Amino acid sequence: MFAVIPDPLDPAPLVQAVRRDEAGAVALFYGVVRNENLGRAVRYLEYDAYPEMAIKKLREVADEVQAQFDVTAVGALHRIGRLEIGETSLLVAVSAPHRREAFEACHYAVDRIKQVVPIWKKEVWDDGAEWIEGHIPEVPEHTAGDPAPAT
Amino acid sequence: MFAVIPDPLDPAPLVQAVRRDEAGAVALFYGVVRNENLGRAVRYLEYDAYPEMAIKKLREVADEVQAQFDVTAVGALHRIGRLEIGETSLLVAVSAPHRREAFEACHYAVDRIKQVVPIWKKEVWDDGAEWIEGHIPEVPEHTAGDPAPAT
Amino acid sequence: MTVNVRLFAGLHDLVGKRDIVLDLPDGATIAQLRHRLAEEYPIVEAFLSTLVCAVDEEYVPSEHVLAQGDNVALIPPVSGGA
Amino acid sequence: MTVNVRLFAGLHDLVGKRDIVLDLPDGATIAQLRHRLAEEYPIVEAFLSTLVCAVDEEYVPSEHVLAQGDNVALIPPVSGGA
Repeated sequence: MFAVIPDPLDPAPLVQAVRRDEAGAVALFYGVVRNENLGRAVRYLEYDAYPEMAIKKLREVADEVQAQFDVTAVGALHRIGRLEIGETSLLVAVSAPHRREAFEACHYAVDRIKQVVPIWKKEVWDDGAEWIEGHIPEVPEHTAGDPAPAT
Repeated sequence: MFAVIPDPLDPAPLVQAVRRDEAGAVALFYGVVRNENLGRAVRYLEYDAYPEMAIKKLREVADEVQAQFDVTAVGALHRIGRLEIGETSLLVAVSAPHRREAFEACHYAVDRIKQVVPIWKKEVWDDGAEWIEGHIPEVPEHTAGDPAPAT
Repeated sequence: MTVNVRLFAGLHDLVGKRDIVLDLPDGATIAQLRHRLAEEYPIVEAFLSTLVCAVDEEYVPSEHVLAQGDNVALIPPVSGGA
Repeated sequence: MTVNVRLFAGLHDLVGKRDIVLDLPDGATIAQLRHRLAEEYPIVEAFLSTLVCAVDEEYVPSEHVLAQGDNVALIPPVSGGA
């Protein structure tokens, strides 16, 4: 289950979606809007996204996690639009036969989501606002198979 | 929030209980009954507990986690009685300002719970059943402050 | 003196009771309680090497001195979690 | 040829539109698109050094050759999660 939606995120169907009879562990991560960042009081956040590509990239992160860790399933939901303090912006669930892999893979998935998924947050303070610049996504090398650049 | 109960575990109030305005991350662990252990098909599990002491030990684990990690709150629920495949036996939630601490502290809490909390599981197979012997809890040293042993 | 002893998991199944009462000399220790237990419930003997005891919901060493009416829990290796 | 360009986050705010259309020579690359963008929307120039581009929902390098009607997304440094 992967989604990028403006509605409050519900963990129950996400956890249900990753549950497997052979999985003894599920790690679920909540990214939550907190009331300060870098010492500055935050009033609320506003998330923008390129939703189609964001969902595609969430799936790619899940595939990467499945390839690198002994896990049974991965799912992720990201909320967009205005979020108040304490609301959940991100849910990532990973099921695995054992807990170590569930924790490590879930942590890795969250790290990767923050690096490659085209979603942006604007912090709104009492006296202003700013789009936060996080990670510059890696761009694949230009390969011989691509059409030659026009000169 | 700490509890040892025979009813299905509900993660929503647990996560709500650990939520803090300064916490940007919540890691939630589900221990789930899986369909095999050490290559043997499991039909269901039966958990026994010393509930009053188990709750006390869950609280002590939470205090230990709070002392060792930069986290904002910890909560844990353990289910007892008969649990079917796919049901949740353990929920541990940890909130923290940042995700790394939430993941690491939650993982540590689960490890400790399995070492010190007086709860036992019986695996029931098609052709038998066995109480699983896990960890022998550490016993504090006999200290000078204690009454001298009778000889 | 008498102490109350609570049994769990495999011990509970074997003995068939949740609670038993043991008669011990005044000032007896956990070590003495373990001996008495093996005498009165030989079936329990095989479990003793991995068994720890708790009094007042706290793990206690063999040297711990018991008092009349103490509630002692016999704790086999724990296996909570998933 | 023309390509469609989608703007997000700060760029969306600055330009005030989600989508713009750029006129480019046939066979133009992402590098050429970036130049044209800076010419037509000088306000965007400060963002170019950290901007990457995506075509068909995939990140592409500067050498990537565009085709008529391509949908190009301008991706500032991402900051999803919490």
